[in-house]
Order: sequence, then C-alpha cells, then structure tokens
Amino acid sequence: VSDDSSMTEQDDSDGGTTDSGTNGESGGSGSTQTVSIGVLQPRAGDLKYYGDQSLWGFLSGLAYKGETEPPTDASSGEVTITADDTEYRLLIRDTEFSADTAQTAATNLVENEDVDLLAGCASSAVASRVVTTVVNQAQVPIMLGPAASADITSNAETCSDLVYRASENTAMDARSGGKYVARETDVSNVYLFGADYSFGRAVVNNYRDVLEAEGVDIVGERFVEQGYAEWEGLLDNAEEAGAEGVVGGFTVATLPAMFNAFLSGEYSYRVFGGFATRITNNVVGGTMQSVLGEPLTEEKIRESRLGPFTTRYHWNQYDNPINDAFVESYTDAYGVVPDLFTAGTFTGASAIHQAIQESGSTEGADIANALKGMTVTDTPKGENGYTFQEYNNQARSAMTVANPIPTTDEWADNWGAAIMPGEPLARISQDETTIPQDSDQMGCSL
Amino acid sequence: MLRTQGLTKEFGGLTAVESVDFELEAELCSLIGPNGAGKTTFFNLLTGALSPTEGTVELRRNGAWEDITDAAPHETASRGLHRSYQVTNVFPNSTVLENVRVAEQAHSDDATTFWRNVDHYDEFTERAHEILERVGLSHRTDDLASTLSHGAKRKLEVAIALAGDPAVLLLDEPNAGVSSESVDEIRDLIEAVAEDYPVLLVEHNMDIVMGVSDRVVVLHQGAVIADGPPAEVRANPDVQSAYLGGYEPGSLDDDTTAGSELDPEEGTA
Amino acid sequence: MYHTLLNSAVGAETQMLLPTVETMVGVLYFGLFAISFDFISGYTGYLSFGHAVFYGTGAYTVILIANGKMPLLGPGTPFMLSLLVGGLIAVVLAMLVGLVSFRLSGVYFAMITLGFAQVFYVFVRGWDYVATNPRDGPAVGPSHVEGFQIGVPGIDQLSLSIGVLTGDEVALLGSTLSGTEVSYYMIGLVVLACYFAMQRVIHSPFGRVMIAIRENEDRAIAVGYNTYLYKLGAFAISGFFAAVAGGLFAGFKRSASPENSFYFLVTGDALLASIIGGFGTLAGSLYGHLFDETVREFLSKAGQGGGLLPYLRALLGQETLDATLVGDTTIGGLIDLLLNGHASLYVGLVFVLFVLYVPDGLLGTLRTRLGGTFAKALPAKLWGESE
Amino acid sequence: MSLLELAGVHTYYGDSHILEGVDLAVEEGEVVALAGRNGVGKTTTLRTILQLTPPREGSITFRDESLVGLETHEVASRGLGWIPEDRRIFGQLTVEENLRAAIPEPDDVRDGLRLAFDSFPILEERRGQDAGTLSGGQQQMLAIARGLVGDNDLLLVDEPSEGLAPQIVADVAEALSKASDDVTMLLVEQNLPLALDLADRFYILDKGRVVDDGETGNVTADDERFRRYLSA
Amino acid sequence: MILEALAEFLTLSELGGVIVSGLAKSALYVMIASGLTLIFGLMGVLNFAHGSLTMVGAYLGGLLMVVTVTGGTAPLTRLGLFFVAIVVVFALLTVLGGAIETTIIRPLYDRPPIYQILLTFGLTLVIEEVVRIVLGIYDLQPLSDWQAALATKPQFLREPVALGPVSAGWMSLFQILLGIVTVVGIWAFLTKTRYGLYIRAGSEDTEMASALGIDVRQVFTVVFALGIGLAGAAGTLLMWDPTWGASVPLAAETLLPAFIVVIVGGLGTFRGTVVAALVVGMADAVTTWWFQNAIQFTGLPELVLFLVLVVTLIVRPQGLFGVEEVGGH
Ligand SMILES: Nc1ncnc2c1ncn2[C@@H]1O[C@H](COP(=O)(O)OP(=O)(O)OP(=O)(O)O)[C@@H](O)[C@H]1O
Ligand SMILES: Nc1ncnc2c1ncn2[C@@H]1O[C@H](COP(=O)(O)OP(=O)(O)OP(=O)(O)O)[C@@H](O)[C@H]1O
Ligand SMILES: CC(C)C[C@H](N)C(=O)O
Ligand SMILES: [Mg+2]
Ligand SMILES: [Mg+2]
Repeated sequence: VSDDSSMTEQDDSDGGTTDSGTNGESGGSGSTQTVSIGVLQPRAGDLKYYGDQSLWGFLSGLAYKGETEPPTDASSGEVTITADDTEYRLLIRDTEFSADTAQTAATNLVENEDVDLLAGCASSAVASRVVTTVVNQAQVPIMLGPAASADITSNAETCSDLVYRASENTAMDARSGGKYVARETDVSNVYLFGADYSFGRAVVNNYRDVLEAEGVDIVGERFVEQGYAEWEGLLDNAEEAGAEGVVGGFTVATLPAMFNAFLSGEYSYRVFGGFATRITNNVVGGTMQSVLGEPLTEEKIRESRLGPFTTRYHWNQYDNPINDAFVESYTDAYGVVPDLFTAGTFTGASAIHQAIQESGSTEGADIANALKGMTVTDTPKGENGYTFQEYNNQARSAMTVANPIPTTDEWADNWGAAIMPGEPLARISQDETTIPQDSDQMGCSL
Repeated sequence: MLRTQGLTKEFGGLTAVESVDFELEAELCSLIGPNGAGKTTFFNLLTGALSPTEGTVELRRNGAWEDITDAAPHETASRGLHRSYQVTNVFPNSTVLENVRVAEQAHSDDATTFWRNVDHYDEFTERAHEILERVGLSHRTDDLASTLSHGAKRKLEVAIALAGDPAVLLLDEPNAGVSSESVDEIRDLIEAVAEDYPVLLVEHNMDIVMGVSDRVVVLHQGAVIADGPPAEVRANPDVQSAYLGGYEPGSLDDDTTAGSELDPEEGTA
Repeated sequence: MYHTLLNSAVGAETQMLLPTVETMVGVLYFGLFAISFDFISGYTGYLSFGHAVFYGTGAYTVILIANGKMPLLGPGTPFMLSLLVGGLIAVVLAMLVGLVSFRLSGVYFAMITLGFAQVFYVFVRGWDYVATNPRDGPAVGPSHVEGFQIGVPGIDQLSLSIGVLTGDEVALLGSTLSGTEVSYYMIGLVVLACYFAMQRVIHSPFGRVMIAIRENEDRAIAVGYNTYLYKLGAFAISGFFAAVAGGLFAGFKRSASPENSFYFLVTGDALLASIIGGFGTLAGSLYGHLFDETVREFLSKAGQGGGLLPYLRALLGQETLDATLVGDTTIGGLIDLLLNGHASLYVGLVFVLFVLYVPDGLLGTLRTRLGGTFAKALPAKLWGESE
Repeated sequence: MSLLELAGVHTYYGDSHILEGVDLAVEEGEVVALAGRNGVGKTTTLRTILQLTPPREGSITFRDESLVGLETHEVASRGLGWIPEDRRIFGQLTVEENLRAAIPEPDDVRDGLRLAFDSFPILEERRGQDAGTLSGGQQQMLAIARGLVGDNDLLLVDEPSEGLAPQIVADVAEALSKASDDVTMLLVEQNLPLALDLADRFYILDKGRVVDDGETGNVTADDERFRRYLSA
Repeated sequence: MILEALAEFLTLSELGGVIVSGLAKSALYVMIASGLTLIFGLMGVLNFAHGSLTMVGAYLGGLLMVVTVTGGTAPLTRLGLFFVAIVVVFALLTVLGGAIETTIIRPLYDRPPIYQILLTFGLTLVIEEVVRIVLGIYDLQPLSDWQAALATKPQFLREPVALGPVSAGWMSLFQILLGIVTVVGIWAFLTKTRYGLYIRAGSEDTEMASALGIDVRQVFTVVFALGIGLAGAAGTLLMWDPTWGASVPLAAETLLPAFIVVIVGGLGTFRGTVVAALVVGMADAVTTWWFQNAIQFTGLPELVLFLVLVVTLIVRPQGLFGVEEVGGH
C-alpha cells in the first residue's frame, strides 16, 4: 500500500487494506486521511485530448487546494496529491472513449480497489452507462464530467444523490446561446442540426426549448449520423426554409465538414453554437484558412457569418485571481492553456476537497451529502463561481458568448489553433444558464 | 425400373439430349456413344442435376410408376437412384471409410439425429466396411480420400454409389484412367453388382461393354441410334460409323483399318 | 493460486502476463460466441459473417426482459428462461436469414449475411423502444437491480447470481469466492454445457453431414441429402448458442450497445478467435479468444490489468525513461508513443504471424502434432499407449 | 547426351515416399512410354520433372542443365510441355483462350490455333464456348491440343486416351503420332497397345522404381514382362 | 408530404442534380472498387486492407500537395501538381502492394481463401494504428478530414457550374472524368493485353498455368500491386472531396461500399463492377436526396446500400454479371 509507484495495482480482494480501515475514524485531527478516487477519462486514442484536459483540470483543482504544482506524469495508474490533511489517491483509468471499457474499469475500481468516489467520463454515452451499471449498483458517488449531455442530470433514470456534476452541460450551452441569439441579434427564424445520439439530441432539444420560449421560430430540425459529410443539400434546405440562424450540435467528427460546406457556399444565415475544444478549433480554424484563405483576419471571419458562440469556459473569458493562478500553473505544467472542459473538472475536485473539509469524513456517502447544495468556493469562474442545485445536483455557473477571432500572438504557443474566442460579448449569469426546477425538461426532483 | 419419355435437353442452341425414350429393366445396360454424345447430360437429367427442356423421367417403386422429372438430386438419390461420376467427386478431406459411411447414412432416418454419437450406429460402419471390401479398398479405410491414387479414387466413386442399397445404379465411366489389372477388378465388380441392382453403365472400354452388358444403347448427338443385345449393336452399321470405328493397334502405320471389328480380348493385357 | 503467484517473487511478471478474472469471464462468454461461429463456419464451410446479429439478439433480449419491455415476460423472469427465449428468437431469425442466404455460397453467402446483420444493426441503433438513446444501447435499469441467477430456476439453493457487483459471494473451503469468481464458474458451467451440446451435434450423424457439406456439397446432395435443410438446421443451432452467449454477456455486464453486440466487427473478433484457436475445432475458438485477450491486456496500461507498458516503466526506471534519444523525444515518450493505446497494432501483427505460420491455429496444430483429438490423444501420450 | 535424364530421383508427398530412385533417359526425337499399375508413381514422375512436386534427392537434367530447384514456369519455358491426366483445362476461359494461353509468342497464335483446329475440328466449332461446359472427351481433346500448340521440345503426356471414344482415340493417336515427328515425348498410357504403337522404347515402373525397359519393336501387349508388372 | 416531395424530386433541376451527383459518386465508387475487383475477382483474394490503403493514399496524396502547394499557387498549377501526386502515389502504393504480396500474401495461395481475408484483416489493424501513431507525431486529429490537404484544391473546383437547368459542382465533373479514365484504362489492360489472359488462366489453375510457362507468381504480384496502386490513386482523389477527405475512418467508409460494389457486380467481372458502381452511386444519390428532403431516419443511406446488396443477391445470387457455377462433369 505504501508503494505509490505508478505501476502497482492493488489486489484487495483477499483482505481489507489498511487505509480503508482507518478512513472513517481519522476525522479532524492532524493525522492524514486518505481518500481514493477512481478517475475515468480517455487516456489514449483519437480523443485522448478530451481526457488530458479533463484530467489535468481535476489535478489542478486538487493541487490548487494543496498549494502545490499539478503533477505532470499522469497517463494512467496511480497519482497522489495531498491537500491539507487529506491524501488523495487517484486511480486513473483509460476509458478509450468507450462505454464498455469505462464500465469495466469503473467496476474494477469499485470492486477491487474499494474507491470512495468516482470521477470523470468524457462522453455522455459513457457517463450514463457508468451511472446505471456501476454507480447505482455499488452506491459509490460520482463527480461526473465533462460529459455534457444535460439529460444525465435532468432525467430520472440517471440523476440521483450519487451523481454530481460541476461541469457545464449542453442545456447550459443552449440556454445561454439561445438567449443571446433571441435577445441580442435580429435572428427570428432558426434551423437546428444535431448529431443523432445523446449529445446532439440534448443540444437540439435545449435550443428548441429556449428559443421557442423567447419567441424565436424553429423552421426546421434535422439529425444526422456522427461524421455526416454531405452538408450542401441540408444547408440548402435551411436556406429554403428561411433560416436566419443555424445551430449545430456536433463534435469534431462532424463540424469540419459542416463548416466547410457552409463557408464554401453562399448562405445568408449565421451559424451559432458552442465554442469547442482546441482540437475542434484547430480543425475549424484550418477549414477557415482553407476556404477563406490565409492569413485569417477578424473581418474575414465576421463576413463568413460564423458565430458568435457560447463558451462554457475558456482561459481568456474570466479575469480573477483564481483563474490567473490556474492558467499560469496549468500552462507551466502542461504547455497548453486550460480549455473548455478544464474549469468544470477543476471545480469538481475543488468541491470534493471542500466537502471533505466541511464534513470531516472521507466516506463516499458523507462527501456526497456535503456536496448537496454546496457553493464551491475556489473555481476558475471566480470565488463561489459554481453552485450545486439541490434538485438535480448539477452545478450552475456563468457562461459567456464570444466571437471567433484569429489567435493572437500572445496565445499562439499555448493554444495552437488558428482561431480562438475573443473578448466576451456577453455574460450570462449563473441563474439563467441551467434548466429551472419547474421546466418540463427537468425530469429530476431530488 | 426407370424410364424416360421424350427426354430433351438444350443448352442454348445445342441439343445435348434429344427426345430420348428409354426404359431400364432389371438388367445391366450400357450406354455408349462418342464424346459429347450426351451421356453425362442424360445422367444429369435422370438424377435431377439438370432439369429437362422437355420430357419426363419416371421411376418404378413398389410396382407403380412415379414421376421424378422435377425432383431435386437429393430426392432422386433418396429414392434409390445412385450414381458415380465421370470425374472423381468425393469428400477429399474425409477418410475413405467416412466417404462411404456418410453416404450409407443418407439412406436412413437417422441422418437428422443430432443428439446421438455416430459411433452408436454400427450398422452404417459395418455396411461401409462391406462395400469397401467389395471394391477392394478395405486396406485404405483410414486414409484421406485426397491421398488416393487415381485408380483407387475411381473405386471409391463406385463404393459411394453402392452405399444405401440403390434401386438403380448409374455408373459414369467407372474405369476412366484405371490400369488394366484394376480394369478387370472393376469389371468383375460391375458384373457382381449387376446381379443385385439394375445398372446403367457409361463406358468407353468396348471389351467391358461387350463382355458384361445384357443390352447396349448407343447415343449419338443426343439421340438413340441403336438399342439391343451387344452382338447386334456391334454389328449395326450406324454404330460402326458413328462410334466403334476407332483406334486399332497398328493403325498408325497403315490407315486402312477403320471400321473393322475389334477382337474383344484385345486391349486387355 | 492466482494470488499466490501475484505475491511471489515474479509477481510483477505474472501480473504482466496473466489476464484478470473479469477478463476470463469475458473469454468464456465471448468464447462461446466464437465457438458457435466456428460451429457453422468451420464445419459447413459457410462463413456466417453476420453472426453478431444473434449475439446481439441474445444480449438485447435479456436486457429488455429485465427492463420489463418484453411482452408477456416481466422483469422477474428467471435469467435461464431469458437465455432460452433469446436463443429461440435467434433460431427464428436464423431461419429467416438462412432461408434466403443458403441459396448462395462462398463469399456471396458471407456478404449477404453481413448485409442482413448490418441492416439489423442500423435498425436497433435507431429503435427508440430498446433504450432512451438507442445508439448508446440499453442497460439493465432499476426494475432488476439484483444479479441474474444461473442455476435451476425457482430453487434458490441451486442458483447463484452473476456480475462483478451483483454476483453472490460464496465461502468455500475456508476461502471466499468473489462475485466475479462466482460468475466465472457459473458462466463457465453454462458455456461448458453449450460446448458439449455442440460437440455432441458435431459427432452425431447430423454433424457428419455438416462436414460432408463442407467437403463437397454437390456430392452430399447426390448421395441423397437435402443439404439446404441441414444447413438451415445447423445455422439455427449455431444462432441459438450465439444468442445464449450474448445473453450471458448481457447478464454479466448488465448492458449492451449496438457496437459491442450487433456490429460486424464483433463477428470479426469471433473470426480472429476461431482462426487463432483453430478453424473447425470448436474448442479452439475459446483458446483463440483467450489468446487475443491476453495479448491485448498485456499491451494495455497500468490499472487495466497489468501489461507491458507499466512493466517497462518500472523496469527501466525514471532516469532511463527521461533519457533523450533524438531531439526532445525521451525513451519514455517513445515507449508511450508506440505502445499507449495501440494494442490493435500488435494484435494485428501477432494475428498476421499466426495466419502465416500457425495456419491450423493453436488447437488445430496441437491435434495434428499429437494425432487425433486432444482429449483422445493426451491420455495415450501420458500412459505411453500406442494406438 | 540424352535430352532428359533422371538419376536416382526420390519424391515424397508429405511423409509418403513415392519415387524411390527413378532412373530413366529420353533421347532427342524418340517417344518413350512409361507403363505401370495405378499408383506406382507415373504421374508423380511427370510432376517431379516439371518441378510441380520437386524431388528430395536425385538429379534431373534437360539438355545437360539441371531442372532441380527451378520454378515450374522456368522449366516450361525451356521447352517442356505437359498434358495432364485430369485435363486441367481452364473452365472459365473459352476454348480459344485456353489455346492462346499456351502460346508464348503472339506471332505464333495463328499457326498454333490452326494446328489445334486441324487436329480436332470440334474445337474450332466450339472455339468461343467456355471450356468448362465441354463434354469430358472434348475437354480431353482440348487438353491435348493445348499441349501440342506450345511449340515444345519435350512433351510429357499423361493418359491421353482416358475417357475417349475409340474413334477419338484414333484421332488422338494420330495427332500424337504426327506430333512425335517434331517433338520428343514421354508418354504415360494405360492403353498398352496404343502406348506400344506410339513409343520407340518403354520403361516399366513399379513401386517407385524402374523395373524393366526395352524397345517396343518386338514386344506385344501380352508380353510376359508386362504381365508380371501390370497384372495383379 | 411524400407526394409533394416526389413531385419536387421529379423536377428537372432536382432530378438532374441527383443524376450528376449520382454519376460523380459512381465515379468514386468505381475508383475505390476497381482495385478490389482486380485482386478479388482475378486472384480470389478478398483484400480487407483495401480501405486502409485507400486511406494511406489519401494521406500521401495530401502530403505531396501540402508540401508543394503554397497560398499563391495558380489553380492550373495545382491541378497539374494533383495529377503528379496521383501518379506518385500510384507508383508508391504499387511498390508497397508488390512488397505486401511477395512477403505475406504469397505464402497463402495454396490455402483456403479465408486465410487471405484474415491476413488482410490483420493488416488493416496494423496499418491504421501506424497511421494513428504518425498522425500523433504531427498532432493531426485522426477523426476529422485533413484540412490543410483540402485547402490545396483550386478555388474553381469549389464553384458550381450550370448545365442547363441543372446546377452541378466542378468537382463532380472532375470526378466523373477521372472515373471514365480509370474504367477505360483498366478495361484496355484486361482485354487488350496478354497479361489479362495470363491473369485469368493463373487464377483458375496455378499449376497448369505455370506448366504452360506462365510465371504465375509474377502475374499475381503485378495484379496485386496494381490493385493497391489503384486504391492509393482513389485515395488521392478522395482527399480533395470534403465529403470524404483524408482521415482514419476513411478506411472503413470506403471498404464496405467497395465490397458491396464488387459483390453486386459479380465476382471477377470488371464490367459488373462498373455497372454496380453506377447502381450503387445512383442509389446513394437518390437516398441522400430523400434523406435530406423528406425522410428523417438517419440510418437511411447506410441501410439502403446494404439493402441493395441483399436484394441483388436474392434476385441474382451470382451478382449482376457473375457467371453461374459451371455444371459438373
Ligand atoms: N452446361 C453446359 N452448357 C453448354 N453445353 C453443355 C453443358 N453441358 C454439356 N454441354 C454440351 O452437351 C454435349 C453433351 O455433353 P456430355 O457431357 O453429356 O457428353 P458425354 O456423352 O458424357 O461425353 P464424354 O464421353 O466425352 O464424357 C457436349 O457437346 C457438351 O459440350
Ligand atoms: N497429393 C498426394 N498426397 C499424398 N499421396 C499422394 C498424392 N497424390 C498421389 N499420391 C499417392 O502417390 C502414389 C503415386 O500416385 P501417382 O498419381 O503418381 O500414380 P500413377 O502411377 O499416376 O497412377 P494412376 O495410373 O492411377 O494415375 C499413389 O499411391 C497415390 O496414392
Ligand atoms: C461544446 C461542444 C460542441 C464541444 C464538443 N464536444 C467538442 O468537440 O469539443
Ligand atoms: Mg461424359
Ligand atoms: Mg496417374
């Protein structure tokens, strides 16, 4: 147990381990207590970057609390971070972005490693699988994120007092983006596109809801396969339907083709949506360069009618001491700026530590109890930037809206995509971003 | 036993079998004719491997004639019409024994049994051994069929056709490529099985044909041109010119012998 | 045994090489699927490239029943009955697919079954009834929180629950078997029973006809077999067991997705397994899949069951890892670049080598070496008997 | 110097030892018959010469150059042709394409086809038909014709009269006899009278060895030597 | 609703557009499938790695373009460079194909065809992971199209062109042209050269063909190499088309349609492949139109491709132009 080299895997099935035995009792006094957290993120494969950002955010959160530098050697295996009198033993497992792999890993963590808590899941399909088959079965709480489907915390099947999410979700993308479109632009007819699985459906449903409530007409709605590429006909349809704005709920597998078609054609509407991770920006920026020609200018981008986009979090959208420190230590440690997913997982970690401090216990159930309704003190969106809503354990936080601009020299090294979010055009305060308790969309009442 | 009426098969423009009326009794009947006369095609029509352009095929069972014109090959086979092939056509990676055993098994109701071990069905194995004994392959029962020499494979062909107590045996050149001494063996074999079953034999070796047949039918360009006892057919001038006028020793030196009678003993050593 | 090994001096090496118990459970049920694939493909020579459709049917049936979504069958239906129901649905499906497909042979047969399977795959992916997000697939919900029981339905003493989290723990001779270990034995029991059933079919008169069809279908017809019916029968039997395998998988995992059940690459994995193990050997498929899994796990990362990568890391030590090679790549970076997440590369290589140099597969080669089937030959070797 | 010479040739199929030291020679211009019971290794001898089943031991020389270790197509390009016992025509090629495939030089195609069609007129009639749909005997004729058109120095002929009607046997015999003016032949033939008629010399093979040989001039098919090795 | 859509579908401009895009798709399918047909039809090797090699061709072609084209390169120069890239990729992959055939495919000829399927299946795993590793080094996202390569396309190929009432893209016309060139080239190779005859003879009976002096091994190597070369050339063409593009999933995206085309056409007939490519391309274009304009079911295009396969095999078990098995003698 004392061996914390990254390769050791404990096989605990033949007898309890010392740390789990002492966990409960070692409350407030000076002696250290250990919490083991199973972290599930993609650590390899095509979407490894999602896992990098999420994991590094989580580590940064704990490191911030422990006033140390975030550890850099964290591919998978075991990492320990100490904050105050609590030692965090993080068992990091690769989900390969696959629900099966994640389920197996999570089951193992719970069964053989006796983790107190789970954290992670970058895909909504993975997250709901883990919640149904592991969290609910084994009654081990999870701090979910950055899986973004709003459904997970708004659907009675998955939401529960074991499932917390600090990370922003698709409803928040839509609610802030939708409100901005409805209120700040002259767009009154919108066409919605989404990928035909949980993420894309959630995006479209939420946009529809918000836009209709704000008096905007939805003139059409289509779902396509992930990776769908024949966009011309579909975009023409939107044009014919009289759309003034189009919203797309897609990932990096589909967006480039959509943007390519949009930029290559002569469409009269704008495209809205969410500002995505660096890899998406990288590809989209490349698309813009290839269609609009290099070098990109702010003017060219504006004329292209792409944007503005909502952002859940990007490093340059918030100006406060916590964020400054975060961006600096993060950039130092990992060589890139924190991205879309990073603030959410940072906050998740920060909240866990806060819960342990408040409850004085390292039991999963106690931590979960303490998280209930908590306002998280240290977050990249400022002090008390996130609050867990009692009715569904989803944290609410502010969102911003920004235009894409060519990446400035200042960030060129640490961002590495051709475009980045500009200064926030608007900030949506936290009480307006999430699905309200009384909405029809809120199927969860805890 | 077996009869056809107006049996005709056309391939595109070519009439391979033309309006054949034929009846097989309990006898050994040989079917001869030049290459391409339609003998194999006729077999294929009888067994249902090909369906005729016109005409009928009937089989007598329990005294009544039954139309089997459109029956599939497995149906004709299970009604007792068994054949051997001109070109060896066996189960190459099964043992010699299994080749015959599986054919024997085809004619029982137990073939569809999937819960009992085959080893419980001694009768198939015993029968297969008997048949292999009869064709002279009993020393090779455990060898894979693909490792047999050509001659041995021909015997296996016949053995498979013998399995399952046939009502009629159709043998397509069982001697093709068999060496002289084995020719005698196979000839004896044919004569022996003809005691038990009606046999229709396609054969180019005239010694055998003339020696063993009760009756000879000659096919030429798809049509029957002669039908009768061997001696009569041999004497038939049409047959002479269409078919028998063949190779004779010494003919390479003097080319006058075409059409002359064959010595039945010649050609066998 | 396992633990003793792990704690011994060669613990690190052992852990690197041995698959985990959970993996072994997967080997069992997927092995059964591969066996059912080999049953039809290896013995009749008809490559059933859409076999995953039966596996998926079994898996989905179990989950749908547990979620109360199967007409007439409530969530409380015994698991053994669900397996049977899944199997029977697969039999019906096999008949329908086979009716059309068995008019073809060779590559055409492989392709039409693939075509059918993909049609089903696209269909279940879009069918809202099976799950809220059909694309992500269904999972066993709150209507069936307890573990699925294997044993004699209705008699609790003779049944044990399976599942890593839901499995029964059993005290046996002073040691405790965990839920996973219990699952291993219980699922193993079902797999073994299914294997013997298929083995029995192969050695029956019916099975001999299947082999005759593989060897020379035309001649099989000519000796009097209606091979079409035999093929259909064999396909139905094979579909039944494939569905049982799928049901065991769903019962243990409590979830399924179109990608891990109906997708054609699932059939591809079965093909890999039966080739590595030995095509047309039945049991070989199980060893083949074990081999495949072992290689994959060996090449996976820390915490996912040992593996080469963490072993190398520990073995080489941090200094060596940080040593730079060219430019700013370190040895550690290179190892990471080449190994991390690229297990498929090495599985592919191993597989290619197998096809090239061990064409008869593990079991096939062993049998040829020993002469006769393994079970028959081994005692003979051991006791020095000669045949 | 003999055209073809085999000395101490041993050949195996897997573990079974088929040729146990075959010695024979074929001189330029002659026709040599190879006789023997079924399964004694006649076909195997021909396959060994062609390196289809390479020998494990022994030497095979053609025009004083060793053939052992060459690829079959290299052996063939040195002027050896093969008429196999089971015909092996290309069933999905037309009759004409079968013949063309055997003629290496495009310029020789016309003459080659003429030769084939003159020997077997039926082939000309069926030149566009897929060879797989020919009758058994027609396929045999095609196989022989294909061997003849190849412009070879030595033809290895395996049971050319198998499955042929007597009349066609005569045609075959004549075609082979005519061809033997230009080409040397090693002939395997069950039809002993025919074999003796065509050949200048004979070898008798038994159990993978040459057990007897001689001139054909003064022997007949019921010669004691044949009775011994060919009858049971 | 459906009737309205049908009325719209049948208007000249819509139908014409569907036909042009169908032809363009057919041209791509024929390019993707012809290499597979050559190898599969003539050698009996079902090359599972075909899609992966197409993908490699797309990246290689893209690399050549990205390296040579700069922002200022004139459109015609770009087009010229593109043809150079196709030729270079064809040559490179032909060599690669030759190497693959001689080292790992050759030992398998005397085994049942399934082994070749298996081997190339393993090869696919290897190729795709190697590509992923290389992309990782250059920090390219394997799942999305390589945008820098797409950017080397001359502007005019992005623009529409009016053909009477029908509006089509220059890109479609360009693809149709290349498709025709490919078809004519391969047809001439197979029927006008002795090599074609040797290939067919060799694929039926290796021993006999070699006994006729044909170097069957060499023939097979050449066929395999050319087939792979064609896969690469097709990849280079796809690299410029945003609906395909150079990405790792391109391998799977091209493999299944190519299989369908080859099987629907019938084994071993190049004519069948061409006709099948037309059928499949048209079916694809038509369903794409219906999916975009009337039918919501997202799986539709994929479903229809497989239905084309299933229905063809039900109606004509040997494929459109396949030969029925030769009857037994
Ligand atoms: N499937 C087919 N398609 C076209 N023609 C065919 C087919 N099968 C046979 N034929 C033709 O029908 C005729 C009769 O052939 P068949 O095989 O019945 O002759 P046969 O009497 O058995 O000759 P042999 O003694 O040479 O075996 C031949 O001209 C042959 O070319
Ligand atoms: N592929 C093979 N594998 C194993 N043994 C074989 C193989 N082919 C032939 N044999 C065996 O080799 C021996 C010689 O066969 P071969 O074909 O040379 O005989 P042959 O003299 O030509 O006989 P036939 O007159 O019957 O054609 C036979 O005993 C045969 O069983
Ligand atoms: C906001 C979302 C569109 C982000 C998306 N998941 C991405 O690719 O980065
Ligand atoms: Mg015949
Ligand atoms: Mg022979």
